Amino acid sequence: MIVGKLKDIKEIKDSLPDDIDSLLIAGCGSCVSVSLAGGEREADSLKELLNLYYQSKGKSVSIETETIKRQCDDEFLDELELPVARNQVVLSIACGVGVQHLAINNPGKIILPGLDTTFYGRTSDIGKWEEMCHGCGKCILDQFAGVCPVARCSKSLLNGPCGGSQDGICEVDDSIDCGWQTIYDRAEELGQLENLLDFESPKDWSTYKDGGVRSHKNPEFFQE
Amino acid sequence: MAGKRKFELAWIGDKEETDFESIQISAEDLVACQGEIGDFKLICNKENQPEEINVANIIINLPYQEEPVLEKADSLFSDDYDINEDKPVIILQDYPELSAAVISQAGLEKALEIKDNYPDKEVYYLYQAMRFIEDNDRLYERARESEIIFLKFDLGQLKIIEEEIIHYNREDIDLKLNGNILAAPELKPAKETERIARIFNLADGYKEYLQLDNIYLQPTLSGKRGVYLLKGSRGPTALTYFEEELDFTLNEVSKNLAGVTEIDKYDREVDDQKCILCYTCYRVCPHGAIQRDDELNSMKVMDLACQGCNLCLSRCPTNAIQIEDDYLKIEGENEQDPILIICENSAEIAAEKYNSMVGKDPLESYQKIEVPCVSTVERGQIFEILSKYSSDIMILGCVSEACKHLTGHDRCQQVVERIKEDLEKLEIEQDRVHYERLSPRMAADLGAFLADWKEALKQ
Amino acid sequence: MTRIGVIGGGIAGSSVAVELADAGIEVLLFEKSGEIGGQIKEFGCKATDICTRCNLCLVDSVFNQVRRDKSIKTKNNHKVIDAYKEDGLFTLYCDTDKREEIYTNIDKIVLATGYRRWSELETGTPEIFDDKRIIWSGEFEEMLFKREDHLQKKDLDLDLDFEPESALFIQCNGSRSPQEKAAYCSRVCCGYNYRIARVLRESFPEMELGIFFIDIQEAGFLTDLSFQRLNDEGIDYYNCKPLRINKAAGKIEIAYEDQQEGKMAIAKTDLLVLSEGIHPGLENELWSKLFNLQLTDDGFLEEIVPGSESDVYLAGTISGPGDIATTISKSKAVANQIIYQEKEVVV
Amino acid sequence: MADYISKLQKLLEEGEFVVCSEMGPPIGADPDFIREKADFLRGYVDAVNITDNQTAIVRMSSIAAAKIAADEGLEMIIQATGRDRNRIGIQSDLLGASALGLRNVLCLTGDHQCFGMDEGAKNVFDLDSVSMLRAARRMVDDGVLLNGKDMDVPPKLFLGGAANPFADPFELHMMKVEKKIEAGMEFIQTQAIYNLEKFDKWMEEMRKRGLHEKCYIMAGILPTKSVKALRMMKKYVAGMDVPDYTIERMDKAEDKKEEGVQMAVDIIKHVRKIEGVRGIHLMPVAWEEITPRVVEEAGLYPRPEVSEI
Repeated sequence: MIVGKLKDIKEIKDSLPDDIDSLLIAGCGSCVSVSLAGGEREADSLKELLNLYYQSKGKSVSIETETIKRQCDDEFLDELELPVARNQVVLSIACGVGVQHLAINNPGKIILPGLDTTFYGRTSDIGKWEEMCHGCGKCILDQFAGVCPVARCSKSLLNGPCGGSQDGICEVDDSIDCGWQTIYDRAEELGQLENLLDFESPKDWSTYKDGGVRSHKNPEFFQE
Repeated sequence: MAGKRKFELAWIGDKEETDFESIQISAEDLVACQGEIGDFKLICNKENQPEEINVANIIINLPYQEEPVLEKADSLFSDDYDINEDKPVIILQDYPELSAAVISQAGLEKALEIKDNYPDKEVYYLYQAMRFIEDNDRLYERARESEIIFLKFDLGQLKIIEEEIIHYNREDIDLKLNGNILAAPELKPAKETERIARIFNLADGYKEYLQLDNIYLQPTLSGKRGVYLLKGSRGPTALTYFEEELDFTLNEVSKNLAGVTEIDKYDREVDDQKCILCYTCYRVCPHGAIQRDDELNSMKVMDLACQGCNLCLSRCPTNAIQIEDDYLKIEGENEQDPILIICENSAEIAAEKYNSMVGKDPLESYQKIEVPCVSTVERGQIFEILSKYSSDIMILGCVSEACKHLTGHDRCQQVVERIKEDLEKLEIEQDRVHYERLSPRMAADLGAFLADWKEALKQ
Repeated sequence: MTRIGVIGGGIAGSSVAVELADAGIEVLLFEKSGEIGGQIKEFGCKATDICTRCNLCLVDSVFNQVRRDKSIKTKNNHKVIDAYKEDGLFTLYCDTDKREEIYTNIDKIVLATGYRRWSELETGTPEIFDDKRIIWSGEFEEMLFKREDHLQKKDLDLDLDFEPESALFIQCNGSRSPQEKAAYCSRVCCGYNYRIARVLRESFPEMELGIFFIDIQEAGFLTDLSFQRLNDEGIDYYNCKPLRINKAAGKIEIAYEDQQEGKMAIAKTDLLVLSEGIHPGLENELWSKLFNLQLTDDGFLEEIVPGSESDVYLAGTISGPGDIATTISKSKAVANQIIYQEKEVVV
Repeated sequence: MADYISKLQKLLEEGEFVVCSEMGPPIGADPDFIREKADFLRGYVDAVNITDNQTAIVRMSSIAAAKIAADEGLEMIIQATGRDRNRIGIQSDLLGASALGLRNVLCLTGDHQCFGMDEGAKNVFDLDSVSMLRAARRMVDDGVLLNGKDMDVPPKLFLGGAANPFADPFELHMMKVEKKIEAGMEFIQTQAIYNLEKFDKWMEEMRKRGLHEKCYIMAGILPTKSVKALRMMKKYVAGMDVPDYTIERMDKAEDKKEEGVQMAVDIIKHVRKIEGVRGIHLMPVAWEEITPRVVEEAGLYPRPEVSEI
């Protein structure tokens, strides 16, 4: 899922226009709710905090919240139509996709981001998420015992670990597990260590962001 | 599923003799646990034969892993040990670290057994500290009378040479003992511990065991109603009072079988339209009271398992969990009074005690929010109070390891820290939010503290 | 309707009463003093910056519940002096302030009259307690109970009229000592004195602290009190029993055998804290006669026939030393036994 | 006369126990800085590595610095890492190096930028060390670029790589060495050695797999002059193994600098006896002036003359 992190409150406050009189905080009920950053609860807290802030500045700003199921699909946006219309500024706490989709559907409206979209990850513990995938456009998990060297090695090395990994920990930070140690452990368990001797050619990154802005179609559904 | 069976009690791991209709399930076979006290569903997979077993109570009774401390020595627990005619017998405990109390018992019994069978044999007993449980006192006296040689050693006074020779060295005594060593093994948690913790949704316990370091979970409670921990699943000292703990546990089981009632009177409903199955409630619930409702495709709060802390509803990202009780209501007559958010398991009890001692309610002339657990304090709630009221807020939580809902104090502290951080970033006065921890015993403290605080606020 | 008579309003009796009342059983709780709470009433919380698991947190909610619960009839100032059983029902005679009172139709009896603190005993050397530098750990408990500085993060206000720079604890007073007729281990002293030492360590980082043990014991639930741990926390330990206490003019001197060096040594301290052992209660003999119970060599009580047959149950330290948590859990177990039987009868 | 690519290769093939050293280029554009360093190394070593923005700190480019030193008469080994350049940049640089007469290249993955002062830099890691070696091998042997395009004049390069005998898991790192050799690595310069037992074990495994015959192994030697440096390396340098007894030895010594020299000499004497070790690689960090002394004390001076190839 897409993992997000609420922006620093100072950053949010600074991004809001000085002459603001009404604000809609738009939450998103999918990925970023699961990553506890952009759901109804966070929208409400943010509202209370900004209320407190404007009150302390002696300003009168009306703030309302509305959380919809998904901000990245047209059909759900209907519920936001009126709230968006009656507020001067919209602060979306969806992922970057949601914020832009909302903007596409609301030309002429200031749509601001309230959270930082961090990565595609999994919940590894209560309130903790780990990056698992870069969305490179060409999955190679089959060759690496199901562990992605692109996302889980800090250097995205394809041919084995660098010399800096020690005790299974990455040289970049103690809190990062060495992706290659993980690959090795799983490969050993699966009896696939041999595979790791295969030479990996430099990866074709054209399916990644390096190939330009990406889109794809499913011909079963999409008609030109 | 191959079949369904129903039992009063399930033993995960070892089984003890009881009058209950019980079933023993090996930890390896267990795959999942659903349901709640009185009606657990254990999904087992024995030799690829899936089976659902219904049980009312569960005792997790994993054996310890015994790790020998010396390669060549026999275990103190073993009945199969060498007696060499020429050599003395050496009983060794507390090496390299202090052994559990139960080891003293095993050691003394073994020493006496050898002395009874071989009266002329020299028996040495090396130890750092004799531990007393059951009738160890008597055994120890008897052992002294039967001329077993007790040698107490301190850190660093003992060296093991060549696995069979022990060098006991004090300033006044220098002994090299060559004999058959019976050594106390080190006790470690069972291998399956981690998997079992996941299956029962139990948090990481003390020293990799399952038992959490929390006084409310004594002696064998797991935090989840109807699930009990014994021996190697519980902790390093679990053998000390094993009989008593077993007794306690079986009596709990009896009581449960006689009828289980809800601990908390309120129902918590999950709105299946709002629930996104993010499992946050499941993960935060300290009592394993949340499960997935497959029919509704949403989470649900199990009423018998729930212990009423409200952590689930305070952490739900979509506000999908609702309770009929307005548990965040502010009670008080004067809107100018400072606001207390008080934990009903610490400050409130202390206040009641203070009242019974001094005859004065230390909480009067405050506005109060009584909470089952301060972990339910939310950022939004505090910001709202700060903007609606002009008075200060004091949150009174419990002390570490003495939280009835296991981690409330830490969670609350984190929330308060984040609140202060946010306020600081927005240059809003942060001194209006206070957080203190106290135990229900600190009645005198609470009275004095609140009086001082009020004085300070006036100024 | 079943009536259970619980004798003793300390933590054991109160725990039993609360459990029974929760299950809808009527309880008569006889307390000989004017107030429930027993000896535990004025023990103090020993949390430092963290909880040291003294277990006192568990106690007050029980007493509060006894005060609140309508199905527990608390009889303060009721000293039970006689009892008999007829047609399966007990009758109790109580001595109250004013007169003798009689309670009849009691189905079962739970005895929970606890223990006696050794400090209350006559000792061979009473003069040492005239010295203000020597105190019982029970006095320390009271100091902790009364403290008003904890929440304000101030140093512990020791209720002494001098400021000690060092403190020594001596374990196994009145336990494991044939002279005091207590050959057994009281099992709680290692734990509470270690906790008190930690409180002192936190409040007075510079204070010299030491503990004399004969044998260090487990300090209760999950905690593993060990020499290593004492070392780490800067608490000296002496793995031996002191031989002599000498009240010198400046510091108190304690002679002991230094095992490491194999010779006599002297430890000096400003404050000496003596542990209090758990001794059998004075009423035990009476109970053994009235209810046909076994008096052990040490003076504690044991059942001769199980409670389910005799209708007499034992809860708490009446049957031997135990810490707070053990006392509560054992008392709950006793209550549960009764509850289960009651429900079975109904079924 | 055999056709040799570089003087280093010739020495190794002739069975000489070679001595390499390392030089960090300046943070600045001063060519004399390099010339001065070249001066005191001349005659004491057979070849000198020029690091490529080591520990992700910006310095003069490895190829440019190497060219300056080569003009002073030194045999140079350029280093190329995959951190800062993609496949296009690296191949282009290798062609340039060869054209400038710089014929030895050490192919490395490169330190992560978090170790330097440009943590916010975008890293590349398009080619890792293995794929860089493979690409270079094909350029040299087949005259073909990665994209399959033929070259009129292919580069001439003697290809090396690094290995860390102390990294774990042992087997996985051994597999990687094997992969590098397979990809085209001809010589190895190892991570600095302090733990001789582990190095012996690694060499034993190399011999068991016959890898010592497939490439020249140069043992990494890092002379130090303080306990602090040893402790720092133990604690902070990823992949370093400094045993406690080494630190203890330095700690006890009165003259730390002298002890540092002696420790290096002892390690050199030890590795020289190991079958399959074909030379040493000296990397005295911030103590480059000690190189001549260590070489002398280890009995490796004078160095053999190499005729033009």
